[in-house]
This record gives sequence, C-alpha cells and structure tokens, in this order.
Amino acid sequence: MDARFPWFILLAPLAAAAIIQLITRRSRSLSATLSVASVCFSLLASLFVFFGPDGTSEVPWLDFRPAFYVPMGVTIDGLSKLMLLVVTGIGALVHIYSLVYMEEDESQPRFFGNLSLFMFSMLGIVLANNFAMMFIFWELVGLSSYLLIGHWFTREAAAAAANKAFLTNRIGDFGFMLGILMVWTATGTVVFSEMEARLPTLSLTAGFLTMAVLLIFCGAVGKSAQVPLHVWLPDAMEGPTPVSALIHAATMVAAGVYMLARVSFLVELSATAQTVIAWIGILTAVLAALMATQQDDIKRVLAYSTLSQLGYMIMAIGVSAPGAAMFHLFTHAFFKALLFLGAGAIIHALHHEQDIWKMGGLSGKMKWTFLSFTAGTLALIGCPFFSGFFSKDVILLAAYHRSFFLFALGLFTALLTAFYMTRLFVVVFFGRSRSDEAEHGHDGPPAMTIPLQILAVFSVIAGYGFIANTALGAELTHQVHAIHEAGRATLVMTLATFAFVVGTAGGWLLYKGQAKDPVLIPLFRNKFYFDELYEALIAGTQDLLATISRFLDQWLIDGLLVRGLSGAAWATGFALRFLQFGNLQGYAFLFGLGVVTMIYFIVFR
Amino acid sequence: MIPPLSLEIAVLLLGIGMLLVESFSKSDDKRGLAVTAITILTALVGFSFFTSGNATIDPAKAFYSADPTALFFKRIALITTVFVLVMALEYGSVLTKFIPGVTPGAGLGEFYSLPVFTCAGLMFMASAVDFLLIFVSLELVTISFYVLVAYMRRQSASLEAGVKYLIQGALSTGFLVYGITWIFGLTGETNLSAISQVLHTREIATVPLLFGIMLVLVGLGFKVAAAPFQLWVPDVYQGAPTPITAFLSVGSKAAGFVVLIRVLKPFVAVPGVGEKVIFVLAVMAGLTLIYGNLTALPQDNFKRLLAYSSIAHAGYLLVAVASVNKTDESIGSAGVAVAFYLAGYLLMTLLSFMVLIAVAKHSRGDDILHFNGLAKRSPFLAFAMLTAMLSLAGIPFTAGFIGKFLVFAAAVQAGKFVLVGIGIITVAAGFYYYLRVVAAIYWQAPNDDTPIVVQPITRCAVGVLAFAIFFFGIFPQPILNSLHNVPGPVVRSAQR
Amino acid sequence: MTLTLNHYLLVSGLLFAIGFAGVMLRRNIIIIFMCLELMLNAANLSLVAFSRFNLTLQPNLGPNPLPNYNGQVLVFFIITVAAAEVAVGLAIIVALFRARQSTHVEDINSLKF
Amino acid sequence: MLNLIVFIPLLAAIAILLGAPARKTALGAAVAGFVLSLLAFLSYDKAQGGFQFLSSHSIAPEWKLNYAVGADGLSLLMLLLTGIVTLAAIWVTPKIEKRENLFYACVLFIAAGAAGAFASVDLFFFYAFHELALIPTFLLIGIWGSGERHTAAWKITIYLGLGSFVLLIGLLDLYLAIPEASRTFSLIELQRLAAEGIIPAAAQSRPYFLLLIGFGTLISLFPFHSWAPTAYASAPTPAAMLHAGVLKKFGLYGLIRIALPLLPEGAKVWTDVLLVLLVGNIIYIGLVTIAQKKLDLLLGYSSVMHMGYIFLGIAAFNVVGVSGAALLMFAHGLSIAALFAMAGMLREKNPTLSLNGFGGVARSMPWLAFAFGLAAFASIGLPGFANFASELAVFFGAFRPAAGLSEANFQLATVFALWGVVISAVYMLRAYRAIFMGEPGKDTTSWIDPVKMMRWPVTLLLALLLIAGFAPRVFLAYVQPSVQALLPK
Amino acid sequence: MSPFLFYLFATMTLIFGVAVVANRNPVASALSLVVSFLGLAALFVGLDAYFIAVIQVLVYAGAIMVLFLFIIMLLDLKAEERRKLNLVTFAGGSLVTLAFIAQLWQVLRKFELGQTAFPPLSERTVDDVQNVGKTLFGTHNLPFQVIGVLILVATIGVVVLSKRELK
Repeated sequence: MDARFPWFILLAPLAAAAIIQLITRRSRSLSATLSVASVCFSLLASLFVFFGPDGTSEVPWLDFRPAFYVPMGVTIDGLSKLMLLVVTGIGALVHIYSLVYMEEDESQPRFFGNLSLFMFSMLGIVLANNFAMMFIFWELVGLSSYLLIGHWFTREAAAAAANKAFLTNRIGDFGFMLGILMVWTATGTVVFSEMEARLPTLSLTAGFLTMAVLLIFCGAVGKSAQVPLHVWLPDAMEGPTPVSALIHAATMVAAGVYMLARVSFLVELSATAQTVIAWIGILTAVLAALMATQQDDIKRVLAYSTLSQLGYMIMAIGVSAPGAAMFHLFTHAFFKALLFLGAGAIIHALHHEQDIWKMGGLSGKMKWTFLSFTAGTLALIGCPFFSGFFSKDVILLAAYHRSFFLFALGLFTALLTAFYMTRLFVVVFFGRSRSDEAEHGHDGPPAMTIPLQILAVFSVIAGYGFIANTALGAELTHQVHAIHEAGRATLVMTLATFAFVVGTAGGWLLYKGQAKDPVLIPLFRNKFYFDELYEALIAGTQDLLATISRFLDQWLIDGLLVRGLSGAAWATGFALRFLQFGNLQGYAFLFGLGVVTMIYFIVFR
Repeated sequence: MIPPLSLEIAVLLLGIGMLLVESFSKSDDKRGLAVTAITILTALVGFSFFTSGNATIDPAKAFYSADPTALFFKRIALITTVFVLVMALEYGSVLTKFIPGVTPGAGLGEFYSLPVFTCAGLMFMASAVDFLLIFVSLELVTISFYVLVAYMRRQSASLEAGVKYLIQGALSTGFLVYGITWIFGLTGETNLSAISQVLHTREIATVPLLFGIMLVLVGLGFKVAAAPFQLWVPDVYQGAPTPITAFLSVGSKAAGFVVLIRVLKPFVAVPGVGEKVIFVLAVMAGLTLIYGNLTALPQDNFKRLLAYSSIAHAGYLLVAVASVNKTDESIGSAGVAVAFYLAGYLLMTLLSFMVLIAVAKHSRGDDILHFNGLAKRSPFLAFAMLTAMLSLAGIPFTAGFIGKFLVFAAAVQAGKFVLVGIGIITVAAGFYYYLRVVAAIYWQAPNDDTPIVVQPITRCAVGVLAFAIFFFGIFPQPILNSLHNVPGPVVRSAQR
Repeated sequence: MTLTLNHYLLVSGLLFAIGFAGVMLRRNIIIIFMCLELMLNAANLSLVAFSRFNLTLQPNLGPNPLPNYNGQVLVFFIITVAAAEVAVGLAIIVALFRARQSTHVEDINSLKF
Repeated sequence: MLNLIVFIPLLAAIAILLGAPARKTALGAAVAGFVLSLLAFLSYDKAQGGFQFLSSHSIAPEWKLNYAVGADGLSLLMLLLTGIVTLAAIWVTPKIEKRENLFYACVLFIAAGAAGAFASVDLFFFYAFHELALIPTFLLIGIWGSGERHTAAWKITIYLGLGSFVLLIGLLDLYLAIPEASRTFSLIELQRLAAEGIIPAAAQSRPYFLLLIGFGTLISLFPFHSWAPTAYASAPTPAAMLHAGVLKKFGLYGLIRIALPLLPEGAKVWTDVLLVLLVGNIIYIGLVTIAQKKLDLLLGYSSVMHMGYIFLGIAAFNVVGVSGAALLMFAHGLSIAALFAMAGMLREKNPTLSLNGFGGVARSMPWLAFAFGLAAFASIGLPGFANFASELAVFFGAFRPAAGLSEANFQLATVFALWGVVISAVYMLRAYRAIFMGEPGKDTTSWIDPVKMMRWPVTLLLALLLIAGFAPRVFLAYVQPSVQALLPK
Repeated sequence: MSPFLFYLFATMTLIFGVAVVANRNPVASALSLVVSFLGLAALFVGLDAYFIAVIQVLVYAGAIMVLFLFIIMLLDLKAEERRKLNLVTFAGGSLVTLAFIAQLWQVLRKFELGQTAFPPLSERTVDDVQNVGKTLFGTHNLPFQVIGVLILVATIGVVVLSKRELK
C-alpha cells in the first residue's frame, strides 16, 4: 500500500463538504448521499489502513527551512489506527442515523456538509504528524463544532452555545499554541517524531518543561472540556443529537486525550505537569458526576457524564497511562455514542422532548432503543463484563499505583456514575408515562435502530481482549498489560464492582416510581454556579475592559489627543486672530514690540 | 545675445508706451492695451533665455547682477505680471464700479500700465546687488503698490487697505533705511560683494553690526510677510483689488525673498554673526509658520484665507532661508528650494486668485461659502481650484509638493528639526484650510445654479496654470534648468 | 569734550525713537505720516555722520581724505523717495478722508480678523 | 506591463472625468488591471528572482530622479492584491445616484495610486503615488459617505496628510543620511547600498523613528489609529475596501521595503517601543472592538487591530516573521475587503448597520451568511484561510526573533498577540451571531440575497483566501526570496 | 563743528521732534517738524555735507512740509479732540520706545570706533556738490534712473488717486 493512501481518508469528507456547500446545496438527497458515501469510504479505507503497515507521508506546507518548517503529513501508527477506526466507525453510524433524524430539517444539506467538514477536521487531528497541523485541524473541529451546535441558528440558545463552545476552545487553544511555540523554541521542530528524537538530547529545565506541557494541556482542557473550561460542553447539547453523539461524546472531545497520548513522550518529561493533569482530570470527573446527578435534560445528563468520563481519561494521562486512557476512549466512544443516539431516538420519538420527567415507561414502547440503551448504560456505569468495566478498571488501577487519593476519588466518581445513570435509566424507561408524547413513543425506522444495535454490540464486547488488543495495537496493549501486572488488580476490580453495586442500588431505590425528583441540591443542579461565575467574570473583566478601552479611545485618544490637538490648533488660530484687530496703531505697536524683542534676543543675548 | 538690462528697459518702455497710448487714444476700450502688454511681456519671458551674463563688471562695484538667480526671478516677475494683467482684464468690470469716471473705461489704462512699472521694479530688485539699488527698486515697487492697493477709491476697503499698507510700509522702510545706514556706516560700503569682502578682511564690532542686520531684517521681513511683521498682510490683501492682491502675494514676495537671500549672504558666513542671523531667521520662520497656518484655520473669507496662506508660505520659504548650508547638491540646498518653491507658489497662488476673481464676480462675494457647489456650476474652474488647493497644501504631483519637498530637505539637511516639527503641524493645518475650499466646491450644493462663464483669455490662463502645476510637479527639471541655464554659479546666493 | 560719531548717532537714534513713538502713539494719520518722515530723517542724519566719519573707520586713508559720498547719495535718494512717498501717501489719505471724513486711525478698522 | 497596470486606471479615471461612461470604463479598467497584474504575477521568473519588468524614465537628471517601475515577488503580491481588490471594489459598487463619473474616477485614482506605489522602484514616486489616493478618499467619503461622513473625511485626510508628511521627513532624513556621493532614489540601488551598510548605525535611529511614526500613522499603528475606524465606517463600500484592503498595506510595504534593509540598527533601537505599540493595537484595540455596537465601526477597528500582527512579524526581523507579515498583508487585504463589501450589501438593507437591527439574517440571506462567515472566520485567523497560515508564520517568527533582539520581550508580545486571537474571535462571533443568527426580526425576513452578478467579486476574494490558505507556499515562493534579499545578512 | 553748536541744533532737532508728537494741533505739529528739519540741516552743515543740507532745507523743510501743511489745511483738520487717552496704547508705545532707546544706548556703548573724534578732511570737501554730483551721475547712474521711474509712477499714482473724475 502506498504511504500516500491515508490522504484519501482525509480528503474524501473534505471533497464531500466542499461539493455540498458549493454545488449540491439545493438537493437534500444528493447532499446526504454524498456525505454518507464519503464517510463510508473513509471507514472502509481506514479498515484497509488498519490492517496495513505503519508509515508517514508528508508534503511541505510552510517551508522556511531551516528556520521553520510545517509539513502537512499523515502518520499511521497504532494510535492513529485506533482513532481512525473509532472516528470513521462511529462517524459512519451517526451519518446513517442522521439520515432519519435530520430528515425533516429544512437545512439538511448544510447539516451534512458541516458533518463532512467535521469528519475531515477530526481525521486531520488523528492523522497529523506534527503539532502545527494538529493545531490547524484542532481549530477546524472547533469551527465545525461551532457550525453544528449552531445548526438551528434561529434559536438564541443554540447561537449562544455555539459561540460559547468556540470561544472556550479558543481560550484553550491560546495556551496550546503557546505550548507549541515553547516546544518549538526548544526543539526547533513541530514534527512529533523529530521532537521525540531531539528532546532527550536537550537539557531543558524542569520549569520550562512543566510550563510547556501545561500550556499544551490547555488545548486539551479546552477541547476535552476539563475544569475550568468545561462549561461549553453541556450547552453544546443545543445542537442536533447526532452531533452530540459524534462530536460531543465520542470523537472530538476525546481529541484532547488523543493529543496528550500522542505527545506522551513529552508529558512524561514533567512530573509536576503530570500531577496537575491528573488532578484536573479527576476534579472534572467528580464535579461533572455531581452535577449530572441533578440534571433533568436527558442530553445534559449524558453530557455531564461525558465530562466525567473524559476526566477519567485525562487522569489516566496524568498517571502515565496513555494506554489506559486510549482504552477507555475506545470503549467510551461506543457506549456514549450509543447512549446519545438512543437519547436521540427517544427525543425524536417524543417530538423533541428532552426532560426526563416528561418521559417514563418507555421500556415497552421502544424495545430496541431500550435494549441498546441498557447495554450502553451498563457499559458506562462499569457493570462487570461490559466494556466500560474493563477500561475504567485499568484507569483506576493505574491511579491506584500513583496516588491513593486519585484512586479514591475515581472510585467515588464510579459510584456516582452508577447512581445518576440508574436515575436516568429508571426515570426514562420505567414508571408511568408522564406526558402525551411519552404515551405515544415508538421505535424509529431501521436506519435509526440498526446503528444502535451495532453500537450496543460493541459496547458489550469492546472491552474484551480479542477486540481491544487488536484495536489498541501492540504498544498500547502492552501498556495496559503492564498496568495489570503491576499488581493489586483484584483489589481494585472488587472495589470497582462494589462502587457499581452501591451506585446502582442507590439510584434504583431512590428513583424507582418517582414522578419528580425527590432530591434537590441547588449547588449541583446549578452546576456549581460555574456559568454565573464566568458571566460575572467576563462582565467584570473583558466587557468592563472593553468599555473602558472604548471610553479611553473615544475620549482620550480620539478626544483629547486627536480632537484636542486639532481643537487646540484651531483655538490658537482663533486666539491669534485677535492680534489682527484692524487698528493701525496697534499694528505699529506690535511691530515695535516685535522689533524690540527680536533685537533683545539676537543682539544682546 | 541680449544685454540683460534691456529686459527692464523694454518693460519700462512698454509701460511708458502704454501711458502714452492711454493718454492720446480716443477709444474707451482699454482691453487692447492689456492684451498688447500681455503679449509683449510673454515675449520678454522668451527673450530672457537669450540674455548674456555680465561677467565683465567687477562685482564689488556693480549695482546690477545678471546672474541666473536674477534672471530666474525676472522671469517670475514677468510671468506674474502677465497673469496679473489677465486677471485685471477679468476684473476690469468690477474695478470700474469703484472708480469715479466719466467714461466706461476710465482709469483702466493706468490700472493696466502701473503693474508693468511694478514689474520693472521687481526685475530691478531681482538684479540688485547694492543697497542703493535695492532701496530704490524696492521703493519703486512699494510706491506703485500703494497706488494699486488703494486704486478702487470708491470702495472704502480698498482705501483702508491702501492707508494701512502705506503707513506700515513706510514704517518698515524707515527701519530698513536705518538698518542700511548702520551697515553702511560699519563697513563703508553699500555693495554686497564689497561688504562681504570687508567683513572677511576686517574686524567689525559685532553688536552694532547685528543691530544693523536686525533692522534690515525687520524691513525685509515686512516685505516678505514674516512674523512678527506680518500684521499688514491680511487687511491689505483683503482690501486690495484682487489682481493686485495676487500681485502683492507673488511678485512682491518673490522679489522680497531674492533680496533677503542676497542681503543675508555676506553675513551668514561671519563667525559670531552668521549663527545669530540664522537663528533669528529660524525663529521668524517658526513664528510665521505658526501664525500663518493656525490663524487661517477659523477663516471664512477666502481672500483673507489666501492672505494667511501667503504668510504661511512665507514661513516655509523662511525655513529654507534659515536652512542655508554648505551642500552644493541640489536636494538639500536652500537656494534651489527657495527658487523652486516660489515658482510653484507663483503658479498656485495666481491660479487660485484667478478662479477667485471669476467666482467672486458671479457669486458677489469672496467667502468660502460662495464656492459652494462650484463643481456643478463650472467643473473646469472647480478642477482648477482643486489643483491650486492641492498644490498649496502640498500634495504630490503638484509643483507645490516639490517645493515643500525641497524646503524640508534643506531643513533636514541643516538639522533644523524644531522647524521641521513645526512644519509638520502647520502642513496638517494647511490641509484643513485648503481642503475646506475643496469641500465647499465638491461636497456642498450650489447656492445658485447659474453656470459661471469666464473670458476666453482667462480660461486659457487658468488652463495653462493648472497644467503647469501638474507639469512641474512631475517634471521639475525645466525649472531647475532655468535656474542655471547661464554659465556661472547656480542659485548659490544663499550659500557661501 | 570733543564731539564723536556716537554723539551724532545718539541724536539720530533718539530722533528715530521719537518718530517711532509718534507712530505708535498718535492717532491722526497725517501726523503718523509726519512721524515716519522724522524716522527717515533720523536715518539721514546717521548716514551723513557715518559718511563723514567714514575716514576714521578706514585706517589706510589716501592722501586726500574725503567723506564717503555713497552715503550722501543714499541720503539724496532717501529724500527723493520720501518726497514721492509723501505725495502718494497724502493722495491716499485725502481720498480716504473724502470717503470717510476722518483721518483717525480708530475709524479705519473695517478690515480685521 | 507595470506601466500599463499603473496607467490604465489613471487614464480610465481621466477618461471618465471627461465623460466616458463611468461604470463600464471603470469596470473595464479594473478587469484589465487585474488580468495584467495576474499575468505579471504568473510570468515573474522566480528562478531568476530580483526585480523584473523594469522600465525607467528620467524625470530630473540633476537629482537622479527617475520614474522607474519594477517588481519583485513582494511587490507583485501587493500588485495582485491591488488588482483583485480594485476589481471587487468596482464590481460591488451599487448604483451611484449623484455624480457617478466623479465617483468612479475617484475610485480609480485610489487604485492607480496604490498600484503606482507598489510598482515604483523609485523612492520619490513610491511616496508620491500613495498620496494620489488622499484627495479622492476625501471626496469619496465627503460626498458619498454615510453617517458622520464629513467628520470622518476630515479626520482621515488631515491625519493621513500629517502622517505622510512625517513619513516624507523620515524619507528625507534617510536619504540625506546616505553619503552625498551615493545618494539615489532608486530602491534597487538603495537595496544594494544597504547591503554595504551605507548608513552608519548611529544615524539610523532618527530616520527609523520618523518612518515608524509616518508609516505607522498610515497603517493605523496604536495610538495613531483613530482616523481609521470612523473613516472606514463612513466611507462608501469601494473606498473602504480599497483603503482598508490595499492602501493601508502601503505603510507596511514601505517598512519592509525601506526601513528593513536600510535601517536595521535603527529598528533595533525602537523595537521595544514598537512591541508595546503593537500590543496596544492587538489588545487595546481588540477590546475597543468588542465594545462596538455597529458593524462598520467593528470592522474598522478590527482592521486596525490586525495591523498589530503584521507589525509583530516585521518587528521580528527574520525571514519567517517578515514573510508571514507580507503574506498576512495580502490575506488581510482580501478578507477585510470581502467583509467591507458584504457590510456594504448589508448597509443597503439596514443603513445604520447597528448590530441590534439585525437578527436571523442567515435565514433570508443564506449566501451572504455563508460568505460573511467565511470572511469573518478568515479574518479571525481560522485555518484554511491565508490569514491563519501567515499568522502562524508571524507567531513562530516572533517567538524566536532575529539575533540581537530581546527574545523575552518578543515572547511576551506573542503571548498578547495570541490572546488577541481570542479577542478577535469574541467580537467577530458576537457580530456574526447578532446579524445572522437568532430570531429573525420583522424586517429581516423580507430581505433577499444579492443577485448572482454581485456575488462574484466576494467569491473571488474568498476563493483566493482559501487558495492561499491551503497552499501558502505558492505565494510565499514569491515573498520569501524578496524578504531574504531585504533582510540584512 | 563746535560742540556748542552741535548741542544747540541737536537739542532743537530733538525738542521739536518731540513737539511733532506731542502737539495736539496738526498745524503746530507740521511747523514743529519744519523746525526740527532745519535743525537737522544745520547738523548736516556741521558734518560738512553742504549739498545734503541744502536739499534738506529745500526739499524737506520746503516742498514736503508745504505739501503737508497744504493737505492739513485742505482737509481742515482740527486739533485732535481729547478722546479718552488709551492708556494701554500709551503705556505700551512708551515702553517700546524706551526699550528701543535703551537698546540703542547699549549699542553705542559697545561701538568703540564711534568714540573717536572728527577726522581731518581734504581740501576738496569744498567741492561738495561736485563730488556728490559726480557720484550720483557717474557711478550711481542706474539707481538714479530708477528713481526717475519711481517719480513717474508716483505722479501717475497721485493723479489717479486724486483726480475727481477720471476720463
């Protein structure tokens, strides 16, 4: 296979996006077909590549060698192969699912165009062989995420959410770019492989490394919605549900984890940074889980759960277990996409009702959905023998090896996860139907249920060795095994199972048959007041500064300096005009005064 | 080759001839007189290129020099007079309203012939290298201007201007004469070359010498409208008949500057005196720039605005004069800068006055608002005015820009950065008040829609001036050639 | 006490100052004009004095020392010019008087600012 | 060829003034100019490099003053920009109600001035041509402008007049700092002399300062920027496009072309000051932009803000930074021209352009929403557009500036510049959201997209942005050797 | 010239000069001016400039002053009625004048050559008129011609400005 072959994976969605935007914008079916076809092509090509050899192919993009060089390069190795499969696989399923979900949307072509754009961008991140290129696609996924969140742009909430997502990500990217610049200053390259080769030969100070790694981590904090930049992800649920499934659950938000795994050679160099990363991760996990316990919107619960799971993965990176992180990323992609698509099916069936308290009793009416959702839930809450159980277990084990506190919090999060997912599950599927829509719920057409079923299967089996090992590839598998071999595996597994049982039981007992939430914790319900805090912060800093600056510009620079100076000139002129008062005698006097003064200054000084 | 003095003689003969014809002809129509004068003067401009130098005379005994500078300024005088006469033709109908006369053309003959005599005076000034001739020719010019300024004696503004000019002019003459006295007394010479020799060979008491120089500077500063002796300018310019205002502002100023440069030449080289003279010139330049430009800002009367602008340009010229330096290269040399600036100034000032006359005649007023909507009433005049204003403001591709370019080059070369700084501010002020006219012409709607018609000869002159502004703004070389087409030193009078 | 050049120069300067003061202080134009004549005459006095004392300023005198006649010629010119100036000036002042019935400077300030 | 590029618009303008059909002649001239500049761009022999298409006519032999044109990669890029933006500007011009001839003549004069400045290889004409645009701008804003047009026209004219005069003094100072024997106006000669270090280091500081202020005013360097936003807001669309898109680049071009090679030591003296000022451009103006409530002012301020990045690249004094800056000039020219063009289209619907007066326009004008989105994202530096590629180069160039410059200061400035990227996203997205997203208002629903004919110019601009964004090397291949030649060895 | 005569005539010149300024009546001013000029003419004689002295008396004290008096009479100018004295003008004018005199004093103090006595003159000084004439018509011919033009211009000017009705 030619090393240039992976380019096709990347370019097919771009071609689709471009054609849809420029040519087939008017035709709904053609656009949809094109988009789906492109993603299917990418999936097939990815499969082909997956079983092919590793390799790299690059073309120069910015070329100031020797000073500065940015190629566009695709790299195929274990990591990117895994990600390729996840992205194209879930992407394909979501595309197919969207055919139904977005059927009645008036701007369906735009939706598919943007979806293809997203596929292109995401695949770009996956394939990138250098930091600059990754940053490029990093920004582009931000763009496509913005476009897709804002798909229903006439809704104020959607528009606001889109802006919030983009801006929050930009803040993260600010740090990311700085990090890239720092690393580049030290190594003189942005290409990962060269960087990895050169880093050991340089003697960099610990401070520098910590700084650089943390700045790069900023990018991940933004994209993977870690505390404190997590606020955009729940709001992003304003986008169409397939988007939430694909972008805001399975793929894009995991890009941060992927990126950190990609540069783990760099992360490893700074223990301090690692600690920070791990703690940010676990903090996100715990906080998000707490918030999730009190949400009423089905998608928001899932969104917080995503946050929480991403926290796990980040923590895994922080405890030097990128393999574990990638493992969890892999399994999580399936079950979270499944959960979102399932939620989407419910929402679709209930005519865009998202409040779980207006659902209920759907287990019988939406059989396929119920079954697959169950599989997903079990995988997420770490039910033994489901995929999530294995991957989460590895992370907890890795955390245990590093720090007991991390482990304890991780365990607590697992418990909470079980709790809130059970809450969701029970409230949605059991009990009485609490609204008319819920009464008439029904399964979607096959294009909707089949992706659910496929994902359900994977949610169950993705954790098992024969799949996981293949998918993760030799190196990552080796890492995972290494964690297991480090000991205490049984203890951790037992504790995890215990957490699962306690959480599930708690949720079941508390919410069984409830018509409204028996627990009210304002702090959790209001998401720890992060939004309010930020709003105040933005109003207090940025907007205030902007107003002040505008005031300064208007009154100081334009007013005092520009208008003031020109006004002063005018006024001087106006004043001088009074010398010209028309009286001859006065002129003679001024003349004489001039003479005497000038003589004084010239002759006598 | 024509002997140089014959130019002046021809002009004088022309003037006397005009007076004779005026006295003895029966015709009431004096237009022919002016047209003849215009033709002959134009021809003389041509002849001026074929004059021979006066290399044989001992410069220490000469009154009269026919060096290239002199010739250049003679041409300026001739050309100015030509255009002033064209303006006078256009202005004739206005003028006769304010002269008591029995016949329709009464007083016009003299009005056409006096500028010719003034022109002769200006030409003498251009050549004068002796205080005696300087004084006499200067007075010839001044006295004829007294008459011309007060010419419209039924209009009290004209008379008022005449009186103001008379008194202040006489005052300045008094200072000039007193200053000449001191210089003569100290050196025993009136000839500038001789003075220069004396200054080089003998010790002269510095304080009295400076005193004398200062007094002379007062007199000459008055003529070129340099602050603080500029107060007469706006009143006189506003009151005088417009062609005469133009003549004053171009001819008188040009001749004043050539005299100033010639007079200063012997002194700037004297240690202990030169620096102070340069300093006082710089101070005057700065004051003039500030006064002329800033005072023009709130001005609503266009004629008065041009008066302030005339002061302003005197300021730029003084900057060049104050930047006298050793370099002989063209760019950065003060002499070339002054000469070129004056040539450009001639074109743009005459053009703006010419348009002013045409517009004022039809709009019955010479405020800026009378120019409102000129672009609709007469696109040709509007464009001409635009050209003039651009050149006055110093926009590239106009002669005015090259002038400013050279002036500031000289100033930078001489390291006069304070002056340059003032210049920058005043140039910006200039943008404002010149473009106010452009704004009136192009932005505003006309107050009345009647188209403006001008005489063919005026139209032709306007066209020539506008073309010349652009032509010399792009191809300065002809003027440079004209500055040194005669063998001998370039305009180096300002240099040692 | 012998007379020196400075005596003459002082007289001349005082005369000049008196004339100048008159220009600045008097409000009748004709008198102002007369004061201007005074100033010119002050210059004349200096010129003649310098012309006469010329000899002392040039150490290498010839066998037949003469006053510097250039100065006297200049005086002659100044007087002539002054005459012409007075003629024209008075003509203007008369015309002005006819127009405004006044020769007072404060009455002729319609042109200003 | 270059003579044609300069003189076609000039002659067309004169023809229009003399009564030729205005729009047709103007459009014809613009097309011809664009085609010619494209031809010149494509036929430039990159292998040979240096200045090509030279032609020279002596103007004043005594001063060694020539009308001389010629182009290297950098000037060709700028000429191409001029050609495109001119074409687009004239194309998008809506029907002019009053004095159409004067309008088009003014626009063409601006175009000719810009083309002349970029094509000149003579210092005098380089300066003079730029000034050609001053008065047409004054007339365009004053007669056909909107809002407080008179104030704006006065401000821009006086301010730019002042700035260009400072510039003139700077150029004179520079010229006179060269030893008398080798003084020349020829940029090519000067470049050669620069290599010999003709100006002593001690004499470089003052001219550089003057040039910085002079050019800086033309570029709207903080704090000399306040003419720009109001002028752009009030100017008729083509004037704003040409001014913000092309003319402003003159100053930057001048800094690269003149100050960079001739005054490297002077530049070092003022680098720290420049850094402070450009951070002022980026952060301070960025914040001011956030506070704007009208689209035209917002775009005006944003164009001021983006100048900071270009300055950063130039200040870095290395190939990466300066080439990036040069490409950014091109990119910014295209994107801001496109934005102003579309702001003009919106102005036809809502004359005040107040952000509150829109909402949900994307529904009624999907094409405009799409195109505006592209231009907006280009301007805030999203990958895929030329702006990003060049900004990237600028950042990398500035993070490791040329030897002898303070790395720490540059890195700090880069941090601010990066934060500026966030700021620009804030205001652009706010504006985009206010205009195109949200609940459609009563008026907005009846609006319709511009007709196909009018979409082409914007499409052209955006297409070029994308091409240059995907393949910046195509353009850098022109710029980089030129910059390399200009930088001191 | 004996110092006594010098002081006499100098005082006369100056006092009547002051009288020109100080007199309220224009006629008195004009007559004072005549006397002042006569004093000046006497000083000229003392300086051996006989020709100039004669011209001074004839042209200045004679012709010009007669013209002045004639005009004053013609216009029937009364003594300036006591308008309120403009204190500012008066104070300012006086100050400037005093400052000028002070400066002059300083200049003269610094002018050492001016402190020498009368130099001897050759006998040919008695040919004063001849010498002046030679200079005037010989070397100074050109300015003299220009003066002629000047007078012509002045004549025309006076005619144009004064004639009641131009033809």
